[in-house]
Amino acid sequence: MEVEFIAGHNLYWIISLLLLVGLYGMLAKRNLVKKLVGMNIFQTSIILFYVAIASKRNATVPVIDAALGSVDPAHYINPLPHTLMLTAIVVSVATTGVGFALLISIFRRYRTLDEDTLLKRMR
Amino acid sequence: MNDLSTYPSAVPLLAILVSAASVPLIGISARRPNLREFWTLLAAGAKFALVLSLLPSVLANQVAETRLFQVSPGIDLTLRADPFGVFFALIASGLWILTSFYSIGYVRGLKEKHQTRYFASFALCLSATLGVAFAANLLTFIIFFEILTIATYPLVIHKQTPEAIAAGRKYLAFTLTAGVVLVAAMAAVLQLTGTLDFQPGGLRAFRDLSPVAVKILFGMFLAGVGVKAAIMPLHAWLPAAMAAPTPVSALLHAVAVVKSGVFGVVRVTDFLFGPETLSRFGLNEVMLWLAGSTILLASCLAFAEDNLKRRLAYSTVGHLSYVVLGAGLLSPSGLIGGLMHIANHATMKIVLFFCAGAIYVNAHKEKISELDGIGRAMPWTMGAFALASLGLAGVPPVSGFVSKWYLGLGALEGGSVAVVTVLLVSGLLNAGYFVPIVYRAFFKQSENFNSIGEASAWMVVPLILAAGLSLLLGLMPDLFFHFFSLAKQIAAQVLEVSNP
Amino acid sequence: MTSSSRNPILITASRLLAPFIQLFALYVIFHGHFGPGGGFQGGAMLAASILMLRLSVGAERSELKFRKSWGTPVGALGALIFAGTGLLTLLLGGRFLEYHFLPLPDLSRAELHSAGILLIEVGVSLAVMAVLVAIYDDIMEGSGGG
Amino acid sequence: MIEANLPLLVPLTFLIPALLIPLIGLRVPGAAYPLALAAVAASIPIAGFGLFRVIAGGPVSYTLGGWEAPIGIEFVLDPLASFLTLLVSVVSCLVLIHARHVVSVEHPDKRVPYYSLVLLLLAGFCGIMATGDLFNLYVFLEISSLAGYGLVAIGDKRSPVAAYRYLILGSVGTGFYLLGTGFIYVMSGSLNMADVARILPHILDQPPVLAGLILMVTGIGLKTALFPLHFWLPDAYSSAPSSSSALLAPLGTKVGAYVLIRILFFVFDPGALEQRVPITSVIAWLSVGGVLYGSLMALAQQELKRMLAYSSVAQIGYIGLGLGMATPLGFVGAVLHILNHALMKAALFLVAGNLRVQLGHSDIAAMDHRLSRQMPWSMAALVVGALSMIGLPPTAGFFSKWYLVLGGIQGSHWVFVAVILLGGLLNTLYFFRVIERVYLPFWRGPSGRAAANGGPGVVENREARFSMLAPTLILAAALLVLGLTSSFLVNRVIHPMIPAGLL
Amino acid sequence: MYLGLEAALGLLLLASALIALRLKNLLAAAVTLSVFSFISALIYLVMGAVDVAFTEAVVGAGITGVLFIVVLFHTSRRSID
Amino acid sequence: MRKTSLIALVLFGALLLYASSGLPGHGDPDGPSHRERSRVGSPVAAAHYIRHAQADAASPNIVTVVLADYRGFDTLGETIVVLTAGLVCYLILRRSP
Repeated sequence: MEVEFIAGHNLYWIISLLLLVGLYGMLAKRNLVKKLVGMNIFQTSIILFYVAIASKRNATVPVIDAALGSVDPAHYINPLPHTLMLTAIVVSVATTGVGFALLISIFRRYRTLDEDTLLKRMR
Repeated sequence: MNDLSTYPSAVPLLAILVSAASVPLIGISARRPNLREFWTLLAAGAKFALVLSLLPSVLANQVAETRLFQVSPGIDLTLRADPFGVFFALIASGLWILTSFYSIGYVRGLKEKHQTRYFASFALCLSATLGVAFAANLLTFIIFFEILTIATYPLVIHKQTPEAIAAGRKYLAFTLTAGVVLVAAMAAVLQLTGTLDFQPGGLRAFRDLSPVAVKILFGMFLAGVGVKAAIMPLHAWLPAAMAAPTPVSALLHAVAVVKSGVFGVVRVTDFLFGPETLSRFGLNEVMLWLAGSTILLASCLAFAEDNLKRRLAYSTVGHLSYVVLGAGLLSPSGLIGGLMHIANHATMKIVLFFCAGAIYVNAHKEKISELDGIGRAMPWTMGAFALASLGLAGVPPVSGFVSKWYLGLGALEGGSVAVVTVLLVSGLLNAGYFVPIVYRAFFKQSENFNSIGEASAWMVVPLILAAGLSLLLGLMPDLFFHFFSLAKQIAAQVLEVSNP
Repeated sequence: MTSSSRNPILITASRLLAPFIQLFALYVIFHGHFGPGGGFQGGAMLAASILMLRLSVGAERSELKFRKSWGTPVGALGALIFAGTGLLTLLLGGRFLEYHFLPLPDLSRAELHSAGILLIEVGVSLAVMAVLVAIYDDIMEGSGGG
Repeated sequence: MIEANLPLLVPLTFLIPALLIPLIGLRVPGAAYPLALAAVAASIPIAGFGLFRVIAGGPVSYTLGGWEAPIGIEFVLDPLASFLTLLVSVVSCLVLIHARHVVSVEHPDKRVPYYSLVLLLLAGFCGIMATGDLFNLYVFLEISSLAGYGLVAIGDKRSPVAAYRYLILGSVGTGFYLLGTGFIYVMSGSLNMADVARILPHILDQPPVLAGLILMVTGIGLKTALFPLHFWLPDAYSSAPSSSSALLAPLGTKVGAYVLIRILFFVFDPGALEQRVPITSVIAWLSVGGVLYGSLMALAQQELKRMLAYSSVAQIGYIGLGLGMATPLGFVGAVLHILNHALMKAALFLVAGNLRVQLGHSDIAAMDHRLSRQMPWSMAALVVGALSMIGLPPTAGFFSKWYLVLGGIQGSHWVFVAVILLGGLLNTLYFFRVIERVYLPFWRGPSGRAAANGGPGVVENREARFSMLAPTLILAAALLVLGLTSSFLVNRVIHPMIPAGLL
Repeated sequence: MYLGLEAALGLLLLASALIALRLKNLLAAAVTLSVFSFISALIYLVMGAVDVAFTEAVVGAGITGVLFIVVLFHTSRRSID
Repeated sequence: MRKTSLIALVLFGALLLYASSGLPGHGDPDGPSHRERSRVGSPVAAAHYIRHAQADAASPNIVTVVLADYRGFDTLGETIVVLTAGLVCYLILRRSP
C-alpha cells in the first residue's frame, strides 16, 4: 500500500474502529446505560464519517468570504454533509432522550438496569 | 359431431347461489326449526329444478356458461354447465333433496345439538359441490374444492366428541395438504401451458412437455384430488370421519365430498391431461394399478370391520376406485361405466347409509354383530338395504350391474384381463361382506328388537325412494335424467369417437 | 439535583448568569445567517439556561420562567410555526417552503428567503428549547424527583 | 391546489393535526381523539384520489421549496407509494375507530400524546412512501421509529424493556441506513433517488457502493424484522397496548418492506446487481428461514398476541420471498401480500384487542368454547382472518400466495414454492389450535373432564362494543371482497408498479 | 490540512470511547462520554465543520451530559460491566 | 447472544474495511460529491449550493441556507423528531395531573 493511500485513509479506519466500538457497546454490553453510551458512540462516528467525506483539501469553512472574491466551489468545504449531520445530531439527541425515558420507566418497575438481573426479575 | 356451443346464462350461477343464499336464512331462523327446515327444502327443490332445466340444452350440445370476473390475469371465474358438470350436478342436487328430508328425521329423532349449524353447513356444502361440478377451469375448480373442504369440517366434528374432533383434524390434515399440492400443480400448469381451462380431451400443450414434468404433474394432481377420492393410500381420513352423524356420512360418501374427488379425478385426467397424453406417457397404467389395488384392498378391509358405518366406508373406498378405473381404461365403454358408477354408487350407498342411520336412531346399534334379527323389526329399511347391497355387488337388475357391465366391456375392449379379474373378484368380495349383514338381519333370531319398529316416515320414505331409484336406474339407465345419454355424450367428446 | 445541594451562591450565580446565556442564545439564533449558529443551537442554549435554573433554584421557582405543562405545547407551537410557514407559501400559490411567496412587501426574492429562514429558525429554536426542557422535566417527574 | 401538491398532501394531513393536538390538548384533552380521527378520515379520500390520479396519469413529482430535484428535496408519488399510502390511511382509520375505547380505558390521561404520536407515526410512514430523497427518508424513518418506541412502551409491565430493546436495535438499523446512504453519497454525489439510480450503473463496481447497499438493506431489514433480524419483534408487538400493535404490526414492517423495494428495485437495478452481489437471493433464502422459523415459533406460543407476532415474522418471510425471487409475478405476490397481510394482521390484532378488553387476557390456553357464544362476531372475524392467513380460497390470502407460487415457478425456484406451501400448512396448524379451542368443547387429559357444556342461553353475551366490533368486521369482510377482486387490483393497480428492472 | 492533528484527535476519541464503555462507574462513564463528544466537536472544527462542531458541543457535551447525569442520579450508578 | 454479536461485529468490520478500500482519499477535492457535474451530467447539489447560496437567500453561511432553504423539509422533519421525542417522554413518564 502506498503511503498516500494510508495517509488518506487512516481517518476512515479510525472511524471504522469507532463504529465497531459503538456497535459492540450496543449489542454486547449487559448494562442498559452502557448500551445507550454505545449508541451515542455509534451515532457520533457516523457523523464523523459524514464530516470526513465533506472535507476538501485547500478549502475553507462553508461561509462565503467576500475577501476570496468570486465564488468557486473548490474554495469551500462541501456544506451538504454538514447540514445533514446537524439533523443527525438532533435525531441522536432525541433518540437518547427517549432512551432515558425508557430507562427511568424500566428502573421504576424493576429497580435494576442490568440486563441479566432484569431478565430474572421479568419472569 | 359433438361440438359444444356455449351460450351465456345465469342458471349455473343461480344453482350455486340458491343454497348459499339459504345459509343466512337458515341462520336467521335458528329459533324456528320448521321455518329453518322449510328453507332447506325450498333451496334443495329450487336447486334441483335449476339443474334439471339445464339438461335439455346440454343434451342438444348447448352449454350454459356464466362468466363472472377475473380472479387472476387471464383466468376468469367461469362456470360452465357442460355434460359432465350437469351429470354430476344432477346427482348431487337430486340426492340433496332426499338427504334433506332424511336429515330432518334423523336430527330430530336424535335431538341433536347445533342443528342450525348442521343445516347451514350442509347447504354451503352443496353450493360448493355444484361449484366444483360447473367449474370451467382449474382455478375455479380449486376455489370451490377448498370451500367444500371447509364447509364439510363442521359436519365432521358435529358431535364434538374427542373422537369426532380427532377425525376432523385428520380430515383437515389430508384435504388441506391435498389442496396445497393441487395449488402448486395448478401454478405449474399455468406456467407451462398458459391456460387452466378444462377441455374435453385435454390440453394439447401437455403433449409437448417433457415426460418427467408431465409425470410429476400427474402425480401431484392425482394426490391432490385423490385424497377426496380416497384412493389408497390417501383414504385414511374417510373411515375416521365416520364419527360424523349418519346423514353427513351419507353426504360425504354418496354425494358431496368423495364424489367431488372422483369427479375431480375424471376432470383432471380427461379434461386437463386428456386420454392421449395419458396413454402416451403410460399414466393410465398408474391409474389402473392404483385403482385395482385399492378396490381389492378396501374390500378386504371391509371384511374385517364390525362397525357398520366403517364397513360402508371401506366399501366406499373400493367403489370410488371403480370410477378411477373407468377413467383409466381410456375406452368408451370403460368411461361410460365409470361415469355411470358415479350415479349408481351414489344412489346405492346413500340407501345403505340411510339404513345405518335409521338403525342407529331407532335401535342405537352400530355394530354388525348386534343386528341379528333386525329385519323383522324394520322390514322396509332392511329390505332396501338388501336391495342396495346386492346392487353394489353387481347383481342385476339393480343399477350397479349396469356400471360394472360397462366397466367389464371397457376392460375387454382394452384387452386388460387383469382388470376383468379385479372386477370379478371384487364383486365376489362385495357380496361376501354385504350378504352376511342381510343374512343376520333376516334369518337370525334375537330378542333385541321386539320393542322397536320402523323409523319415522321422514327417514323411511327417502330411503325407499332412493332404493327404488337405484332399481329403476338399473332397469332403465336413461330414465328421467338421461344419465346414460349424458355419459355417452361425455365419452364421445373426451375420447373423440363418434358413437361409443 | 436535590434540595440539599442548593446553596445561595450557586442560586445567585445561576440567576445572574441565565439572562446572559439567553441573550447569547438569541444572538446565536439570529447570527445563523452569517456564521455558525442557528435555531437548533440557540434553542439548545435557551434550554440549557432554563435547565440551569431548574437545577439550581429548584423546579418550583424556575417554573415561573417556564411552566412544566408548557413543554410539549410550546414545542408543537414551534413546529407549527415552521410547518405553518410552509403551508402559507403553499396556500399563496407556491410550493411548500417556497419562501419568496411569503406575504411580505417590498422585499427582494433573496431577502424573502432570508426572512423565511429567520422565521423557521425561530420555530426550530422554540421547539428545541421547549422539548429539551420537557424531556428533563419528564425525567425528573418520572423518577419521582422534582 | 390539490392536484399541484398531491404528493405532500397526505403527510401534511397527518402532520398538521399532530402538531395541533398538543396545543389544543393543553386546554381540551377530549379534542385529541376527534381531531386525530378527522385527520385520518380526511386522508382516505386524498390518498384515494392520489392513487386514482397516479394510475391514470403516471407518477407525480413535487419539488419542495421549488428547488429542482438534485438540488432540493423531491417527493414522488408513484403507483407503489400511493397504493401503500392508501393502505396506511384505511387501516389506520379502522384501527383508530377501534382504539377510542381501548385508549380511554387503558390510558385515559394520556390521550393527548398518544393520538399525537399516532399521527406522527402515520406522517412518518407516509413521508417514507412519498419521499424521493435518501436522506429525507432517513428523517421520516426516525420520526416513525421514535413514535413507534413510544407507542410500544405503554403496554403491559414488560413493555418498557421490549421498547428499549426495540430502540437499541432500531437505532442500529437506522444507523446502518444512514451510514449506507453516506457511502452512496460519497460515491455518487447525490441523494436524490432518481438521480442516484441514473448514476449507479457507472459506479456499481466500487466497493463503497456495494457496501452501502448491504448496509442499507441490513438496516432496513432490522426495521422490517426480516429473519434473522427479527428478534425485537415478538416482544415489542406482544407487550405493546392492543391499539398500538394493531397499528404497528400491519403497517410498521410493511413500510420497511416498502423501503426495501424502493432501494433494491428502483434505486438499484436488481438484474445488474445480481451479477455482483446475490443480495436478492440472500434475502429470499433468509426469508425461507423466516417462514419456517416464524411458523414453528407461532405454533409454540401460548398467548394470542405473541402468536400473531411470530406469525408476522413468517408473513414478512413471504414478502421477502416474493421480493427475493426477483420475478415480476413474485413482485406482484409480494405487493399483494403486503396489502393482504396488513389487513389480516390488523383484523387479527383487533380481535386480540377485543379479547383483552372484554376478558382481560388473550391466553390461548384459557379460551374455551363458550367464547364462540360470548363473542360470536369477534370469533367469526378470527376465523375469516385465520382462513386468509392459511391461504384458503376465496379469501385474499390465497391470491397473494398464488402469485408468489406463480412467481416461484416462473423463476424455477422450486424450494421457495415448497416453502410457501408448507408455510400455509403450518399456519393451519397454529390457527386451528385456536379455532378448535374456541368452537369445540375441549377435553382436558384422559380423565376427560369436558369443559362445562353450556347450552344456548346460559352464556352471557360479552361481545365487544360496536365501535370495536365494526372495524374488526369491516376488515374481515374486506378479506373476502379483496380475494375476489384481487385480479382487478393486480391488473389495474399493481401491474403499473412493477419496476422496469424486473421486466 | 491538519492530517496529523486529525489522526491524533481521532486516536484520543477512540481512547475516550473505549474508556466510556469500560468504566464501571456509570457517572464517570457519562462524564467520559461528554469528553468524547467534546473531542469529536474539536475534530469537526478541525475539518471545517463549524456548525456541526458548535451543535455537537452544545448538545453532545452539554444537554446529553446533563440528562445523562440526571438519569443516573435517579437510577443506579454502578454497572457490572 | 454474545456469540452472535461477535459474528455481527466481525462481519460489519469486514464490510467497512472492504468499503474503505474504494473510498476517495480523505480531503480529495476530486471526489464525486465535490464535482460540479455528476457522471451522467446532472448538477451536483453541493457545488450548486456553494455557488448560489448567497444570491438565493442573501446570507453567507451556506450551511444555514442549505439547512433552512434548499433542504428545509429535512429540518422540518428534524424539528418533528425532537417534538416526537418530547411527546414520547410525556407519554411514558408523566403522571396524570
